[in-house]
Amino acid sequence: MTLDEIFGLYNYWVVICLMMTGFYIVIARKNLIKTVIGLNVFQTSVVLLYITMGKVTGGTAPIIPPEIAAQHGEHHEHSTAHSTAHSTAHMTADAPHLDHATEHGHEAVTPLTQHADHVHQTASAMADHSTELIYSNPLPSVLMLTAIVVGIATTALALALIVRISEDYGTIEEDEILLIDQRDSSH
Amino acid sequence: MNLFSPETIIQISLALPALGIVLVLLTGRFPNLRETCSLAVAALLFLVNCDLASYVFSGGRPSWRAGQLMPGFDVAFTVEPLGMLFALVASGLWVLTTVYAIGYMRGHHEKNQTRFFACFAAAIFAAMAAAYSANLFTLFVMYEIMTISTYPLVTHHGDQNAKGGGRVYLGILLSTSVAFFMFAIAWTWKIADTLTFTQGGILSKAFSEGRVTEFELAILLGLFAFGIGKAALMPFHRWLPAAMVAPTPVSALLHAVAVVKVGVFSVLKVALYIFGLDLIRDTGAGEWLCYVAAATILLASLVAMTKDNLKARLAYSTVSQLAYITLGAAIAMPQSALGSGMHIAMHAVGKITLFFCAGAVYVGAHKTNISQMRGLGRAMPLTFAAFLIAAISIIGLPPGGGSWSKWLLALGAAQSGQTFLIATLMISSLLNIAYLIPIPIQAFMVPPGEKPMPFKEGPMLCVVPLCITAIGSVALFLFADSIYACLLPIVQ
Amino acid sequence: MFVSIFILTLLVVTAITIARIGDLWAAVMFTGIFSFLGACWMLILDAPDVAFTEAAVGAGVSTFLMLGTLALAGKTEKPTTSSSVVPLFVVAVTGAALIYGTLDMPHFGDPNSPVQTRIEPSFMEKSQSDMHGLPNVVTALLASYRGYDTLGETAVIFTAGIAVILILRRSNDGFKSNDVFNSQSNSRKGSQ
Amino acid sequence: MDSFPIIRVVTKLIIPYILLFGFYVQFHGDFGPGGGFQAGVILASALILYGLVFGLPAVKTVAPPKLIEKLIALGVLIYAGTGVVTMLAGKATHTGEHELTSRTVANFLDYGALDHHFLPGFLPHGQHLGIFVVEFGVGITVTAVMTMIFYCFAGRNPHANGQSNQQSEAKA
Amino acid sequence: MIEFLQYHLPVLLIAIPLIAAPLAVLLSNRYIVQSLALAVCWTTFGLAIWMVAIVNQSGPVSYELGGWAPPYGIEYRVDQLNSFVMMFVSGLGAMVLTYSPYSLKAEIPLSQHYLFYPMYLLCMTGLMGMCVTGDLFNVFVFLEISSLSTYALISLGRTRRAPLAAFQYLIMGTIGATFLLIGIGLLYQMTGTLNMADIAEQLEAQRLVNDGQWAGSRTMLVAFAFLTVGLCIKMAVFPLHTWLPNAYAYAPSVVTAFVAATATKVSVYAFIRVVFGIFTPQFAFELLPLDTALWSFSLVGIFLASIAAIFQQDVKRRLAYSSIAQIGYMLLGISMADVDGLSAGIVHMFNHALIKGGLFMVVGCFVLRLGSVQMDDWKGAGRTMPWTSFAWVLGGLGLIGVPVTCGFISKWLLLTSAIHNELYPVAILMLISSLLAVVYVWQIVEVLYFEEPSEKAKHATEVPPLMLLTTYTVVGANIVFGVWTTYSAGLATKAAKALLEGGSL
Repeated sequence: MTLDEIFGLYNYWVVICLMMTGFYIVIARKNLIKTVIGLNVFQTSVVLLYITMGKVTGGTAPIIPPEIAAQHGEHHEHSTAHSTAHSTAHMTADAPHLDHATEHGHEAVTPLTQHADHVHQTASAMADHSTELIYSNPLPSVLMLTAIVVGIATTALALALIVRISEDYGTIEEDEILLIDQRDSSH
Repeated sequence: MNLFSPETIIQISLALPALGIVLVLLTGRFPNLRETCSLAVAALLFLVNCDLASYVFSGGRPSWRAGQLMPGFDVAFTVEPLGMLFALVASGLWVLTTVYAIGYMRGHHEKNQTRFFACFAAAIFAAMAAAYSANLFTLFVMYEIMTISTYPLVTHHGDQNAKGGGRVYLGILLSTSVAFFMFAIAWTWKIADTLTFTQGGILSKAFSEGRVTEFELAILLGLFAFGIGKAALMPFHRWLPAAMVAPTPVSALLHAVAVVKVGVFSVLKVALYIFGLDLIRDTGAGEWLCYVAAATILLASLVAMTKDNLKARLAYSTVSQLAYITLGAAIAMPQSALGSGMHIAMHAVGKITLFFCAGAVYVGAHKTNISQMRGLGRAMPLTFAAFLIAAISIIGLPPGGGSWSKWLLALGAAQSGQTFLIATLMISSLLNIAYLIPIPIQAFMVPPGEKPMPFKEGPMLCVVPLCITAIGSVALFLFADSIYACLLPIVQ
Repeated sequence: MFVSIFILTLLVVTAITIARIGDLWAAVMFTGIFSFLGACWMLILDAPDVAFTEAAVGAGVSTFLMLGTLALAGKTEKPTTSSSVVPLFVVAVTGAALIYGTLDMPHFGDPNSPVQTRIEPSFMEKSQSDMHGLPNVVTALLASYRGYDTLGETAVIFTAGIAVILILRRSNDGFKSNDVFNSQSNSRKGSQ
Repeated sequence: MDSFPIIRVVTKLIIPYILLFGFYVQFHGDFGPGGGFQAGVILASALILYGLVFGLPAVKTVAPPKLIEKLIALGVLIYAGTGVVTMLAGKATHTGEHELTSRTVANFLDYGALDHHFLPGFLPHGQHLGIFVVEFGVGITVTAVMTMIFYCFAGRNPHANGQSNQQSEAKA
Repeated sequence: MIEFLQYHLPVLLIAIPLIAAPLAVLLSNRYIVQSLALAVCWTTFGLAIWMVAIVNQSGPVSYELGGWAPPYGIEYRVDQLNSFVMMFVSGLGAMVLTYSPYSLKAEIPLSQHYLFYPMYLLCMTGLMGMCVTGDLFNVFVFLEISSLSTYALISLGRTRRAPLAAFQYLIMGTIGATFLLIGIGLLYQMTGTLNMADIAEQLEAQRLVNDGQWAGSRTMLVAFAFLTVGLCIKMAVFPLHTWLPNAYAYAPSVVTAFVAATATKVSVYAFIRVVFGIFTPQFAFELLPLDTALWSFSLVGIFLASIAAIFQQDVKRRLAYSSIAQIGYMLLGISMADVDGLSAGIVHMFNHALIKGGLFMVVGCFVLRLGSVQMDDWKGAGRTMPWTSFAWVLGGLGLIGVPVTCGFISKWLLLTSAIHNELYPVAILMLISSLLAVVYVWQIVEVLYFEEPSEKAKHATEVPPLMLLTTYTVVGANIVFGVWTTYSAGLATKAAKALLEGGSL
């Protein structure tokens, strides 16, 4: 194991430690709320794992600086035709996208040809511009947004169940609940 | 009568019992109508089978492929002489059993008669389908259907006794069939790539190609012999006596018509058409089976002697007689195999008579134990006369049909050169005499100091069938030659 | 680098504290802190959207919910009596497996890892033309490219909402008493 | 909390800003961090704060549970409905062609089908409009669910333990 | 119109119940919601059958959600296998829902009914969504939809143990889902994509580049292990089954019938997809001894769970343990990794769904009239409830695997596959274990027919015709698909062939 590896992977290892701490709380603790807390820690750590994957050294957040975005955004406001053409075009996934959109612009509405070309040019200009910036991968973020929401939904449900259990049994310690159940069934 | 092609007749004779189930269930509220339907279907089935028999015994091999249960596993039927004989016996005796059952059930005011007759028809359906089956897979399916459809019959009384008997019945039959029989079939399929019954066997080719060793063959035969629990080879015979909790017509069905006969029939089929007699003989795979069968014959006879309950004694007698048939398959000489085939018919007719008699005594005089039947012969002369004739047939003395089949078995044993088997057959015949003959003899002899009982036979519907079957076993003695001729193709 | 090591250390310390502490109030609070630290680290890792959400949810909503539950169900944890050898073993095995798994992974921040290079052109470039210049690519991905996942996510939230109603709202027709919506149940009773 | 006037006043002052921030996050999600989910949480927190300070009945008059329950469903319907609309719209714009291929129909949630000719420059187009609408749906659902969860938890009486114990034992 | 529907069919299967759920909450009238749910379920079933027909005629169908092609967007990919699974999931969903009204009235407060139906629909949506999707992360999302709704449904049981059972399931289920998420993450890390077919391609491409060696095998091994463990928890494979008995036992009867019939099967489907669709059998069975592990765990599970079932007095628990055992048979089939074995596994998913669905429906009938699931209270019910009792017998025969029931078909396929692979001990143990089913089924039969009626059974009457009709439809399907296997074993074999031949890309 080289130093390089350690430096390249220590992030993951810390995250794994966090995950395992959460996992340990879930399986070792008998208090129901503590279990849920453990679950929370576990899930949060998994979120960290994903986010770690998306990071690029020297990258920035996947939000395109407003000036570039605005530059592009201006164009579509003029060209509804472009948009329609585009909407049909983007379904052909294989062809390079921009070219395709432009072609459609040509075929569909001749007067707009110039405009479509213009779009093409600005788009490539923008592409040049954007190479100066390195963005971290947005996909893990998106996945984790979903995962966080799923997590809070689960937590809410679990806590609701705990409230019911605590009302019905008068305790939230799993051992005691099981004892009560045993006593019930032996009656 | 050439209204239908033989293929159609196969369909008809499978459809008839199925129709019987439906009719019985539909007419359940009207006992007379219900039993008329039951009888009519049984009679029709017998007639149809007679028609088919004339075709099959003259060399025809009609077949019908009903469909595919799974890719590669057909449900198909082909009628060959052995199956035809079994089907004839089963359908013929179904008519008589139905008549008898009507008398018995009414005489006894049994409950749930509709369920009884429906399950009865279902069992016959399974017997027919098993008799005609063209491959081992179909045979197995029908074998299992029969187990399930006879369970309600065995537990007909629905009390704790019935529950216990039913447990043993279902437990042994299902576990042997699933653990051994099914495994053996799948294994055979792997070795031979087919399960179709073929003259001369399907495994001989695989053996000659080296796909299976002698040792494996012996194990396979064992899996079949024990897996077919209905053949009641010891130590898997316990279900038969346990099933005696059932009403007597059911016992008749179990011991003569359907269940045990499907068992030994399957053993014979496997020996003839899966292994092939030559293969069993040449590889010595059947040798150990001979010993087991011989042991079963003797032990069961000995146990039978200790039983005072008539039905229990008959049950052990059946265990012993079934082992004869298995023995014939294990010896694997043409003569012995023919003897086994004939014994299916001979024993069926003889044993059903004995059970009919037992039932008639129970209905007429409410006696179940042999010790109570002393002197009963005066009161029920027809019944006990029939008993005597049937007993003679079972023992294998002329003029009972059983003499021929036992003669052929002994011939086969002699050909194979295994003298101890001949000895076994002789000793067992003596034992048969010892446990069967005293019953009618004692019944006719009134001990001194007792008044002869008044003449009181069982119900008409019980006595007539048993007389017919008793005559039948004599008739089989007279016409054994033609049966022999009919069966001959199976070993050629 | 140092900031991230600092935060990571804090995260580990917090996690262990949560595992060891017996007072549930404190544990809940530490969970909030844990989420918050996590959010900070996410910010460093260029995921502001996730950081924002984690802060709002982990440090906000779930802490609040847990406190609410504690108010209803009791605050202290009974010390665990059963042996923790089996859980520790399970956790150790799982953790070891994971660490073993990381050995072949692309290193942290590697621009040539499959995650960064597989999709070409990347979402950043593609979304520009597809979305007519929507600046926040995460939103574009969330709502359009993977909009279906988000529909699923909304359905999950919906499910949780309905589930909580089903579990906690007391019904008013004889099965269980104590209706939560007192005013409502009164008016219903009135109308009946 | 009747005895803490400062809290009451401060709360009343703060809540509008929380709401404002919530709406900002909701509608600005396309441009910076944020979106329907975060906005929903923030909006709900305003309601929850109101409920904590002024009591459950007060907040229930502002946002009746029945309404909240409907809103939970409404948000999902808006989202899924957008998907259905895109499907139908995709078909409508291409009725001229008989052969259905992936080129002439818009799939579920394909916001490209939402391109329109009304008020260009004011209403956003296609993808942008779609994202806007579904984020709105998410926002509604999340706000409503969070509020509902608060209602349900707050509606449980912490002192009812003994009582419900007895009930359940009686049931058993 | 037809073309439009046909084109959008994959998404309609999910979208219709998904939209119906919030709509039901909006409508909130019990009767309207009930009819809506029924209509939706049957429509979905109809569409699912249509889907099966289309797939079998013209091969797999792909649908790009949002119009974004795979590496960017989410793809729905319907092939023989998942269309088949969706068909029986929606079919049983519709059947159980039709069966439900009386049982629900007896077990769930009326005021909650309008929320019960959306939950039920969501559960179905989640399960169907897991099947139809070609995107790994989407599997996780829909897994959570189905799980969360299942937890809620289970907690509706009448005893106070129901919320506890739901909670225990929630914890186990969430651990499983999180493991799944970790596995997905690691796979994503190694391939940079979430589309299953794409991942498979990437893995294969990486393997080819590295001269047939699995690239980054350590990470992939761990990813595979996590996916497997996560799914095994959801499947309730033997040592990870602890959540299942309580969950099945304390849930309302209708919920148990639906969940038992479908939920674990869908997880098995997902597992098959992971093993054969993403990783290749070569990877799973050569690099890892997964087959040996699977069949040893399955066999141990089958024996222990079956024996545990024998000792349960509570009929629902008894069937629950039997479910754990039956999952073992499915895994046994999968571990054979040949066409016979895999189709045995697949067809057993279907058959067992029918059998268990039917049996739990019978239990629901008894609960309605006897108010109990204890065997003592069922004594002698065969006399007062003959039809219901006979349905138990029929279903039980299917569970045992008697010929002409569908249970036999799966058992036979499994057996021939085991023999074919020369796994003789496995075959023998499997057969012996199947005899344990005889014991735990027949004990109930004996209780029903051979005991003096209990107090409760004496006064019981037969259940309403609607319940009988639906119960008999499902139980009867056991027999129908035991005789006529073109659309069960036939489709399963096709699916298995497609997986084995097309899965390794």
